[in-house]
Amino acid sequence: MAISPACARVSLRCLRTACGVRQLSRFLLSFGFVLFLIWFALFHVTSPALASVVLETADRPDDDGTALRLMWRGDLAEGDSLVISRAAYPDTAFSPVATVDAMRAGYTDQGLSRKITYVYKVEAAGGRTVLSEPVSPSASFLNTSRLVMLAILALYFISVLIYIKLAAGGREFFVRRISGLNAMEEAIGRATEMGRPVLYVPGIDDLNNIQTIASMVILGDVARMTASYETPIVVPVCKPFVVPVAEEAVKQGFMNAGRPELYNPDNVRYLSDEQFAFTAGVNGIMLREKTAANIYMGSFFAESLILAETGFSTGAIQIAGTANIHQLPFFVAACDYALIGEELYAASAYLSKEPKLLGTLKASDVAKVIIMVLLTAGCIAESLGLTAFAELFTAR
Amino acid sequence: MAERKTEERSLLTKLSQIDRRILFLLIFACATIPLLLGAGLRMSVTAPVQGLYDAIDGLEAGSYVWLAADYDPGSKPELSPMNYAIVEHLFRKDIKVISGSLWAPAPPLAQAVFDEMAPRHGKQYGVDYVNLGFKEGREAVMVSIAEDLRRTFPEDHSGTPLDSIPMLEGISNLQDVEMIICVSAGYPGIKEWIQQIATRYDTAIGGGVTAVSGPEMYPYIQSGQLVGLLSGMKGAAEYEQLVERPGLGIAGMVAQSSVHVMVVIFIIFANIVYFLEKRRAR
Amino acid sequence: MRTEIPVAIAFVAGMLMVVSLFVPHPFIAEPAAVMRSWAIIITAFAYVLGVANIARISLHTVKKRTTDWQYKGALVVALVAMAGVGVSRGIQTGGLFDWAYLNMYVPMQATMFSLLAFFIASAAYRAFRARSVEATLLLVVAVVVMLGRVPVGEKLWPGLPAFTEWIMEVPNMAAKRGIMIGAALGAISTGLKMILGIERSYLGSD
Amino acid sequence: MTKYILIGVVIALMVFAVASGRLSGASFGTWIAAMLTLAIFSFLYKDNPIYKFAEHIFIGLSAGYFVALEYWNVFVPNLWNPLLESFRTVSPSGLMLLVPFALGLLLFARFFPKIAWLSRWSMAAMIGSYAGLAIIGALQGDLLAQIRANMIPFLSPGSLTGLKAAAGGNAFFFAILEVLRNPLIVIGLLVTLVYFFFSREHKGGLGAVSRVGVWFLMISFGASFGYTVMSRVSLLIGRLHFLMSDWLGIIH
Repeated sequence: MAISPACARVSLRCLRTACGVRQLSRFLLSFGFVLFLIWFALFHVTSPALASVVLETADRPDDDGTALRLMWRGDLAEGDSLVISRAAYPDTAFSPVATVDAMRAGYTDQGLSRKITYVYKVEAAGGRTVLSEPVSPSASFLNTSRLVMLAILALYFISVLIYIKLAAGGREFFVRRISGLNAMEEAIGRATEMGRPVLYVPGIDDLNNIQTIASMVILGDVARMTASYETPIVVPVCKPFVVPVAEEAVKQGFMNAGRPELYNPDNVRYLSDEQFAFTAGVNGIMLREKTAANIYMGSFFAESLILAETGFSTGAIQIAGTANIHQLPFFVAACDYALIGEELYAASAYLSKEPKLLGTLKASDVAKVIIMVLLTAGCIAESLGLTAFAELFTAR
Repeated sequence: MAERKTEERSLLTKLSQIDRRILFLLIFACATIPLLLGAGLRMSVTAPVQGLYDAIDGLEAGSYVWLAADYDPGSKPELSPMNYAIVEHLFRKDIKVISGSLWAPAPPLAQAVFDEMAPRHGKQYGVDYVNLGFKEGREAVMVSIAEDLRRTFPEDHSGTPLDSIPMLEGISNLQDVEMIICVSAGYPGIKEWIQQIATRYDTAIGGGVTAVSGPEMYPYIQSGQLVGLLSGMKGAAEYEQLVERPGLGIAGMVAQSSVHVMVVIFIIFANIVYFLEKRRAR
Repeated sequence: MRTEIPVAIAFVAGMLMVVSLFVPHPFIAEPAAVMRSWAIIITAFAYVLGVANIARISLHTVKKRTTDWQYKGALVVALVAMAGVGVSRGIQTGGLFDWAYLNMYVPMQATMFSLLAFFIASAAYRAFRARSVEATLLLVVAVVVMLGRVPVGEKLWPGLPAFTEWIMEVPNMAAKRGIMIGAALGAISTGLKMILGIERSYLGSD
Repeated sequence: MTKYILIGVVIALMVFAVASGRLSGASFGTWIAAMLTLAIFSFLYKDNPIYKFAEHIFIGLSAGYFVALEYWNVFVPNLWNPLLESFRTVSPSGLMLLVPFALGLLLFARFFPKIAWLSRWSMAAMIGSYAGLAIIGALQGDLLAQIRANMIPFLSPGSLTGLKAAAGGNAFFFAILEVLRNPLIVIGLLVTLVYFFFSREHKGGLGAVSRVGVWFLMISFGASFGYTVMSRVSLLIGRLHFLMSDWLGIIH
């Protein structure tokens, strides 16, 4: 029986954790345990009948201390099966755990307790029986197989916080031109020429959806432009909680344009919080009031294509934006401009200049550059047959 | 000549502003008539569907799968046929099925599948399959049952304690099942199972989704995080063909084809009109 | 009290979830498991809160006799009846609750979503235009996929299903992966801001 | 004109239904289901009181359904039963459940403006947990795994030999597609990421690259478009199948 590697393993584990008083006591205990193992091995394990099969047990690494691994080798043939049973030491009442194919590399026994010491018995064909040394599972403080993941997460966390801090400290961050955003002024200008109102739909989700919040920021800017053009704006709302926020955004926009007197509380209208009832209501507004510019920004679902279709048939300029990717195809096909996915957040960061939004945008941009570099490096490495690089990023 | 031109133009305008209810009627007819005629079509099986079939086929008899029924009546015509076809395959392979739902409207739908399939295959509740019902809590439930099933699901759907269900004796958490098969209509669904469970607990995941979310799943197929995937009613029909159990999936394929052709005609025709009008305007 | 405690609670709860991925030891894993089982119960309460809110708003409309109050009245009656039957008589197969689910809930929800088939068709006719290179590309691919994913496409050209699958597996997959990576970065930073209390819009205004 | 066509179609359908002589076969429940189905379908003609009534009944029913399910599948097994059990056996660990119970009740403080702020504690516990879970989900499932999955050889080794072996026609076409697979996956992801990069103006070289990114996005949106059409049509087929088989019995 392979005693010495087991001893080495146990004492190594002790040395690794031997810091602090608790660890010291544990070390001493383990030392006693090693002595015990030697005694046990001498008197229990080395019986001649078992010599042909060697059984090793080990703690399953990186876990919560509920599993042990059993590995065996020796004089075993194809088709042999092994009966594994275990007992809680020093009790010798073995209860069966599993019957496995002897050709398997090993067996992991799960659902164990750290507070119990186990002994395993493995029976092979021909009455051969082998006992393991007593062993108990241990829990790890750090899952070492996830170190790369942890490092990536920590770096990203830190960069988000740093960039938010920088933005709050007044650092100017550049945000690229977003064509849908530029088109808004043009659309509002055309509505003004035609003497018709502008329609702004902030999606059908509540404030707990971050898209709705981004939409409120953009609404403020749209309201500012409509006020400076003296063009009426209509904002139908689907969720009651959004109403006060939308009112505030429009009012603020009018104030920023220097035209607070133009603000009409009737601009923001709560229609219904039922999806299709709301849609029918918005369609009614488009058809009755002949809105010339329709802007849809926020979280949209199946109503996206119904709204865009009606708007198309009334001949309005339509600009849409949503991070609900499944609705983007319909907006792209039926509207003049669309903000795609993250562009919605970028637009709100750009317009609000809020540090927490700008900082996040910047950090995510930096992360994207790093990811692009990694992807290129990974592709080159794989092309050259170096698989170790990509292996680093395997999530476990 | 000029007169004819204006006439043509007004015809074009008329065509492009046709009452939508006429379009509705066309679609209605396209869907109804093939259903009435009821002819089946053979189809080739796509790789993601074959992937799921092979993965289930490779499971040993007596192993366990977690069948996550995460859908509601709103997508029943797409997902119920999948649920039937998958359960057919599982029962035929003598695999034990534990079904649970993160969508409240799902348990009766999952139960209906078992009620129809179990007698046909001679399967018994509590021995060969079990329906644990609904649990609120989305991702929190996923991670919880990956570590401890009974803490989160103390009882099954009808209130029987898990400890008195014979087939669950050796099952303490999701790490004891061979595979998670999720029939998923959205959030929470197959994406979240992949995110929370696939890598963290090293469990194989496969399943079916509504066609709406099908295209978003392809990155997971390429990365190997999904062993296979059925998308929409077509995916269900392909699986029905593989297990040779024709159901609503195959029955619907002719109607599906004819409506698709109609929609394609709509798009092409309308765009031709659009270009003609644009050219005229110039 | 009004902001500090909630921010502290969110921090502890969120960090437990994150840290338990990296620290398997029970001194983190056990509290994390407890926190998850608590989250399950609180979420269930949150759902009941949502229902109570619907009932409250509807009753308010009925009381004030504003537009459509009759419908809101029907809503409340249906809500109370369904919840009452379900809670008092159980949800087992074959019961009254199950009957109402199968014969009322199922057909109505399924039909509501099936309406979209008609809307998509009319939008296809009346609004989806190849007005730019991008929109043209989108519509061409849409047409190919629509034909390639049904058996009739196979009759047109036997290679169509395989070609469609290639579109799904290559260009579609690459773009969806790009969106996914961007969304993942966004989800992580938003989650971080919530856990650290930088983002507190969920707390509402004071 | 349209109106008359529609009315004509409806009458024809009804006559057809009656004539098929199977109406008596459907159960009362199926009749209710069929009527509600038609009530919702009536929205296609226009928004009308019958649709509105059915819609509100549905919202009420679904809310009521959820309450009953939360009660029997969550409150009873996960809260009441363990709490009662721990009261009986006086086990302190079970009594810990009083904490989520209290936090759950605190949510209802929202209805009372003076103590509404108390509901934030429960919101924080919930939002914090799910934010944490979302972080690790996005990290291990999407970010890391997807980056890893895109680290592939620029040219898949088998594809070139496949091209040489291809006999022409369709086989040659698909062999070319196979050769293009890996390069397009690698490039497609990079250019899509460039499109979502906001810190530089997209002009010059970067502008060209980002434009290619838009093309990839448009192809993927086209695919989603086709799939969504498929989804919606399937739902319609499911409903029509119900009407014609369960209710009218004209197909099996």
